Amino acid sequence: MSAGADVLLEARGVGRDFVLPRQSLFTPGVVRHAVVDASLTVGASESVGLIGESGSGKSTLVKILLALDTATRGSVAFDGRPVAPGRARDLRWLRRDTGIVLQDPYSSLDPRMRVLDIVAEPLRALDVPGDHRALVLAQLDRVGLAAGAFDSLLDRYPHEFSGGQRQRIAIARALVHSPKLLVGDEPLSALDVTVRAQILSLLASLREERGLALLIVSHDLGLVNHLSDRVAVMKSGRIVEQGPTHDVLHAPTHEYTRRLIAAVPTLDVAPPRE
Amino acid sequence: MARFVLSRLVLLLLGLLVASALIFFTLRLLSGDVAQVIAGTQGTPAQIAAIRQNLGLDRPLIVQYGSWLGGIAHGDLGTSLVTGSSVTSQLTQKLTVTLPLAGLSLVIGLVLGIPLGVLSALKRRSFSGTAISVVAQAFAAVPAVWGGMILIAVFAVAIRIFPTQGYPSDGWAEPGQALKSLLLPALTIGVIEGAVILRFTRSATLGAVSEDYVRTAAAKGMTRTRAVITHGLPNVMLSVVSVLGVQLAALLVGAVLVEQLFALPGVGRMLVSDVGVRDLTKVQGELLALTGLVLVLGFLVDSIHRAVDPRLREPGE
Amino acid sequence: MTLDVNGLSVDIGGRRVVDDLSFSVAGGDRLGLIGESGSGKSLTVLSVIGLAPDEATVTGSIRLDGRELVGLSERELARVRGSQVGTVFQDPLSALNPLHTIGRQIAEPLRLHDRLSKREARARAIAAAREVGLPDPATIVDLYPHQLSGGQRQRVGIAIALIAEPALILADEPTTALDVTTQAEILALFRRLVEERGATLVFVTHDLAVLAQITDDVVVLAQGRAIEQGTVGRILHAPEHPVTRGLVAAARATTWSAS
Amino acid sequence: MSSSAKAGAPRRRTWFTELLRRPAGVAAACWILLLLVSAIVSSFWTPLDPFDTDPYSAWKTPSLQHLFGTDGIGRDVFSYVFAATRTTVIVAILAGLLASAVGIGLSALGSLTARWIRESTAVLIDILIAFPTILIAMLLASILGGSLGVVIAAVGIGFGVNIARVSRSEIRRVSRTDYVLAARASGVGPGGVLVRHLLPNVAPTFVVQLSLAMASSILAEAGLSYLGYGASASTASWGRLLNDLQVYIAIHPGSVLWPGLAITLTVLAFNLLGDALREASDPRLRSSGPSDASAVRTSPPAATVSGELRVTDDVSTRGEPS
Amino acid sequence: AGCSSSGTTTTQTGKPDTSATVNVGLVLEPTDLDIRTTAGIALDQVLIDNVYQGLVGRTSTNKIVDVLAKSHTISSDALTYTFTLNSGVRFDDGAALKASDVVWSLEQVKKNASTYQNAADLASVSSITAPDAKTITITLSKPDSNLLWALSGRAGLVLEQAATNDLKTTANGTGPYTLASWKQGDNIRLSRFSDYWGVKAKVKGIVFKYYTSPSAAINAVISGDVDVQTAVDGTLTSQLTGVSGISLKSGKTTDKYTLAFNNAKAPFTDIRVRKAIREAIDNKAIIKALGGAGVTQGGPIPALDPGYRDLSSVDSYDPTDAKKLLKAAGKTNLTLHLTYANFYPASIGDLLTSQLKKVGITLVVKQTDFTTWINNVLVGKNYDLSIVDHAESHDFGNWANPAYYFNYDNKKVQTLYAESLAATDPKVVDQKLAEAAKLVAEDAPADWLYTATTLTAVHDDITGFPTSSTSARLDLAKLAKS
Ligand SMILES: Nc1ncnc2c1ncn2[C@@H]1O[C@H](COP(=O)(O)OP(=O)(O)OP(=O)(O)O)[C@@H](O)[C@H]1O
Ligand SMILES: Nc1ncnc2c1ncn2[C@@H]1O[C@H](COP(=O)(O)OP(=O)(O)OP(=O)(O)O)[C@@H](O)[C@H]1O
Ligand SMILES: [Mg+2]
Ligand SMILES: [Mg+2]
Repeated sequence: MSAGADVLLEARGVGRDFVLPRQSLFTPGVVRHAVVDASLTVGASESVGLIGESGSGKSTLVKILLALDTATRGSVAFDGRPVAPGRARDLRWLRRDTGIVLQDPYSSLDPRMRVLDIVAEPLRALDVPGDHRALVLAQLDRVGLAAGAFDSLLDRYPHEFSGGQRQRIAIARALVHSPKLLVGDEPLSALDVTVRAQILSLLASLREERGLALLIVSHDLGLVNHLSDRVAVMKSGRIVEQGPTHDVLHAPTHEYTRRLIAAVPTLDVAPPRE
Repeated sequence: MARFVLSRLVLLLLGLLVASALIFFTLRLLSGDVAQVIAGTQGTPAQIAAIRQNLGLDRPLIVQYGSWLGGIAHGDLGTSLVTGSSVTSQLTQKLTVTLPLAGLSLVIGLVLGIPLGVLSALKRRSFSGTAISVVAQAFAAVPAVWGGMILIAVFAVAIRIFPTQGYPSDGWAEPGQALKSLLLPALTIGVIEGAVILRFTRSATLGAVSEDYVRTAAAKGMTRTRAVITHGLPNVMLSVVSVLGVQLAALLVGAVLVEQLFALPGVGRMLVSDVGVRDLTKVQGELLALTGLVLVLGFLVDSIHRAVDPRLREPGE
Repeated sequence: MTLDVNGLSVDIGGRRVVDDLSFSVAGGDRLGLIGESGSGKSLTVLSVIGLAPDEATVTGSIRLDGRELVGLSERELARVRGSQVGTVFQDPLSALNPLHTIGRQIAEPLRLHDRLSKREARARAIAAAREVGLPDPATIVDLYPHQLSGGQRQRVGIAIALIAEPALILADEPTTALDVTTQAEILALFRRLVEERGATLVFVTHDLAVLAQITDDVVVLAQGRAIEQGTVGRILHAPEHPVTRGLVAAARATTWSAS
Repeated sequence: MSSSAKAGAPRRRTWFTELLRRPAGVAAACWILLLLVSAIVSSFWTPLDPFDTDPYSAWKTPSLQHLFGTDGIGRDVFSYVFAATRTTVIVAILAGLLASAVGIGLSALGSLTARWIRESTAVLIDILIAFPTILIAMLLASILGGSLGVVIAAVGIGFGVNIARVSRSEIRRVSRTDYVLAARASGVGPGGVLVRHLLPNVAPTFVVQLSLAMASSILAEAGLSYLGYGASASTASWGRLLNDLQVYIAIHPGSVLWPGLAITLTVLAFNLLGDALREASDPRLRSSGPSDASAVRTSPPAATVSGELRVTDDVSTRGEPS
Repeated sequence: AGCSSSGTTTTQTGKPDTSATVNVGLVLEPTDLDIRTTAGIALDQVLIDNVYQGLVGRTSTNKIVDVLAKSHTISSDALTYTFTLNSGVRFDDGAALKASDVVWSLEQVKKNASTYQNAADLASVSSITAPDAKTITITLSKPDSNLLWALSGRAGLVLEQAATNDLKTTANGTGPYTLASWKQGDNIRLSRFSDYWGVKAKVKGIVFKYYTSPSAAINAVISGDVDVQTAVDGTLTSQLTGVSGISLKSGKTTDKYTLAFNNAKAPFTDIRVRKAIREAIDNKAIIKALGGAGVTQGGPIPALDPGYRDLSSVDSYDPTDAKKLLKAAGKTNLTLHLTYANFYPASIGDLLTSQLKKVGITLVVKQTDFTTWINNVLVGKNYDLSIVDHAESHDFGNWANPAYYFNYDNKKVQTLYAESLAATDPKVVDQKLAEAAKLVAEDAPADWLYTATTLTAVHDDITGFPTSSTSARLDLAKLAKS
């Protein structure tokens, strides 16, 4: 990605330390470097995949990118404007153009809110004009939650849904206000393959229609391969490798990436037992 | 932790300073004059002026406040305008009644409220669960004074196993007697406290029942009830602890009616009667001491929360 | 340990979300449960251990080594859970108690069934944490759930399910939050448990590649019904039901391999 | 799914219909409704003049003429109790509203603002907790003169502070959840987070405290009015009647019982209603009932499972061959 | 329980137990013990007669008797009072009473007129001397028929000149009891003064317990927590029916429950309105409502005081006439505010409201705390109507004091009262006061709702407990328990 007018999101040297509480008065608190010197860019209507070891700092980085967590070091810019946690009013411009799917679908849904209110939340908060109910219904439909299939879908509460359904509610929420950038923290992990295919095609069409940019954290290399123009690989808080998807997946330079790719299970190696 | 304690200590002192000003100046808004009360219905204006001067009430407010603060810095809450006795000693004397009363009531409340609260939440779908909650609350809905009078009528007048009212003049020098005098009033308050605690426990337990981690706990090999109790309850207790803090504070100052009914020489009654005669030096001393107690109580509550809930120990909290 | 599910139905609010489901897994066998999202997999798993939500009505028969579980009292069910049946839940964050340390939660099934000293329990927890590939286990057991990453929490869940060495393991999408290397380790762990200890495994997943790696037999669910059953090889290579065919086709389309 | 099926499907239960399914809640709601009606009716009609005294017919036992008997100065207890519902209703509701407002306001200050404001609010709350309600009432009465308003203000402030104190830690807990994070990511501001996420999720504690406040306000009104900080003695109130009569409980139970009973039932009603609301407003505690089942039975067979993947968990697709 | 109305309890049922302690239930606790400067009869009740004494004292029916004085004489011009002291009198600290103590005590009162209670009572005294160790001479500047009465009260108490004790918390007097302890908010204990100069007390000690709640008080006496309970609530006496071993005695008081009008304020400047209100009030009904514990009086002077006549026929209950009067005054639609302290029964306000309503007056009742009442009514004189229990005896002077909160200014009354003070013959005093009282009653500056009778519940083993004026003075020198 060459720097220029079409850089949407840019992180420079981002770091995040967690100070673990002291075990006793006399031992110093242990510092965890969850993210170390991470630099990443996402161009306009570009799709970037973020893969890496579990616990390598992907979720932490993603939150920092959208001003949901404070970086210990480094800076983030969106559309050229600096991004840092602050007052909600000062961040509206960022919220308008971004949507995020958090890693844990269930806990990211307010147990006391109905699906309608959950998905309509960005519309309401950002004063998006239009018939919110209709927008929500349409969006739910596009993620495969057809209103007709549920009795009063919109009035249901999160706990009444299965894991995959919850995840789709979260996706619908992230997309309902037509952001420029969708950040997904393993947004498809709980979906079965067919629904996943549906969402993938939805994302593809959104990219085509509106130039939606994507930053997707995933463990599914197939998905990353399918979806991303570029891939970044994280390990132990660092981005160890970054490049066009095809290059990284087919000619990994970093040792970890190589290991990762080697470990991908395939359908074809399924040992049919007699 | 050390930082937490230190910062809270600073806050506590600051809080007391603010409280002292708040208490001092708002109390001055009260109409009525202690000098007038001392002089009585036959007092002449000259008498009243002389009393005011004697008591130093003719000085500017800010000077009076300053000298009060000066006293506090030396651990002296001042002297009563009416009796001239030390506020500190009066207060400690009353606290020997009020603290045990509050403590005893709270224990009764806890013993009744927590198990019944958990039970009524767990059995909320069955008749017994509803019954527990309704009956307990019906008990608590009976006005305290009535409850107290019934207890007196039964236990003190009819069967005479408790004194009707009053408190042994030697206080805790006769522990048996003292305890006996406190039991009926503590029961009166305790039942009400119990119902309050029951409601919060029930509410919090209901919240815990539907938590996924309670399900996980059950999957580890316990009954759901036990899972709710061992895993849900600590969470439950957190909100109950907050309530207890508030209730205890309320008990320290608010048990006036019951103290009155049982003629107990407690803080609540003293406070009300002191306000009644506008013994402001005493009132402000008592209020400040109570505020201190409540602030410490608040600190304890927050510490318990911190100790139990790791998320509150994160930096930035 | 043999698990026999016969005519299992789950109704919630008048809707039948699991419908007349029957399958059976023998000791040392690995059964895969697949199906589209919302087809009733999780509810089936929960029903087996008697932890379906309060509002659900479970009917039918679930037998563990011949012993009927449906209708068993809570107390008796509790004895089965944890020690005989280990369960990995789908949602890794909310399934962990926010107030307890990781170590305490991992060791709890042990402490419930045997008397263990604190120190022993901690040692066992560290060992279990190491087994599921958690980094720096000695530190991590003293942390709290909110301090872990998604994948780490998920492995804690697995450690909890496995620590008491249950004869039946119910795993509800246990590797969704794991990178493929870690996933491979976990799958190897499951395989080992089945092969070495003769444990029975019921594995819910939507990742057909994982399915191919870990299970022998597969039940395909759609709208609460078992629409197809068979060996992995058969299901993946010659799916019969249109839903299964759709699933396999979609999987083939997206599953990536370096080759 | 056809539109006719959609039209035929009943609306999902709201917290209100949910409430109606709880017998204790229904009974409580009925009682409070009855009070509201009495409050209105008694404003222009009571069976007898509630203030008319006649010491020569004191302590009459209940009869047709005096349903609840008469008190020590010969007033008709029924008329008085009836007339006094208005005071009770006004005090309980307004004090409750004020307590909520104060509680929410302080909670907001204590959770959404800069750290130093949060901490100061916390201390302020603790300071105010040490101020007994009666003192607040006295101060207000000194400035404004005693009135029902003073009672309402004193109880409202006193309990509002308690509500804020109890909600504080809950709010802090909820504000760290993922769904609040998600809301922030959706552009929801602090006010929105408070109203849409924090408050509903601390509602259980809140509702319980609130009903407690409303219940206590009834008794507090009596105490404060008696001390001279509340309503004029010419305003009928249960608390005042209870205060006047309570000492005769052993001698004239027939007449004395009523104000106490009215208070007890009302306090109980507020508390039970609070509990029922708490349960009804928690979607995770709702039990399922037959209303949904019938809805399902009437829905026609529709959606098919095909290559075009559409998630439908309608039972009516059970006919699918397997 | 029986009911009698003798002066003191006398039924003797056994030998007195000299080691007994008697628990006495009272209502109002003093705020502190300073008999010199602290107002309130709660202090008189406990300390005067029992701990502190004066040259003269009074019986429970308000007769003057010699106490520290063995005898006294009054000169024929009524300007010189000569007292001969008893011998052997000792203070609690062991010091013997000297004539100089008496002189000093009285002079202190005169000197500290601005802080000492009842100091004004000695206004007519010009000098106090002790011509010898046993004699005290008091010289007046003008005759004062009230002087002996004044000396029997606070103003005449004799304290020790050399004592240095803190008067607020301790006491050092010459009476039959010494103050043993005071636990504020709970009780006051007296114990027998073994060096008492007169007949020693028959009980070892007395514990005064305070019960503000009337039902608490009655429960205490039933359960035996107290041996005697004073000021039993008349409406609760039926609770004592059937309880054996307790008798209920009724006694007279000077507790005049007065409905004061603000005479300087319209509409009370119109005598027709004042009279109409008096006629609208059914005093008998009020007494009935209070359990019968009261008598109608109709005028300012109670039966125990000089100048008493039954004036209850003046402006007696007549609502029809009241309406007429109001109509004549053009006040047919009157709204009046009644303010009174919250320790008086609420029912009085309710009764008045309903009685006045019948003649077309709307009464708005407001009870306040005592301090507020003092502030607004007594000092501020900002009121329409107020209820006060004027409990003091010999307080007719209030009606002759135009500055008092009644705002009642009648020159004729003032002259008559001055004449009564100046009179030397008790008969003349009585005559003058009666005349003045009648004038006041007819002027209707207030309605004397009723004068309380006091009820005392006494366990049968107690003797020597006074039954009249118990809330003002409680001389327990003869108290015994068997
Ligand atoms: N508490 C509940 N109340 C009402 N409906 C529920 C409840 N729990 C689950 N359901 C419904 O039951 C069906 C089956 O849910 P289940 O969680 O078993 O699906 P699943 O197969 O595990 O799906 P996923 O792969 O998405 O996790 C879903 O349609 C869901 O909406
Ligand atoms: N609040 C916290 N306190 C301490 N450590 C934390 C905290 N949050 C995260 N960490 C640590 O930071 C590291 C990175 O976590 P993060 O959630 O970003 O990982 P991840 O890459 O998203 O992993 P996964 O794929 O498993 O979700 C982990 O080692 C985790 O334990
Ligand atoms: Mg993550
Ligand atoms: Mg599931």
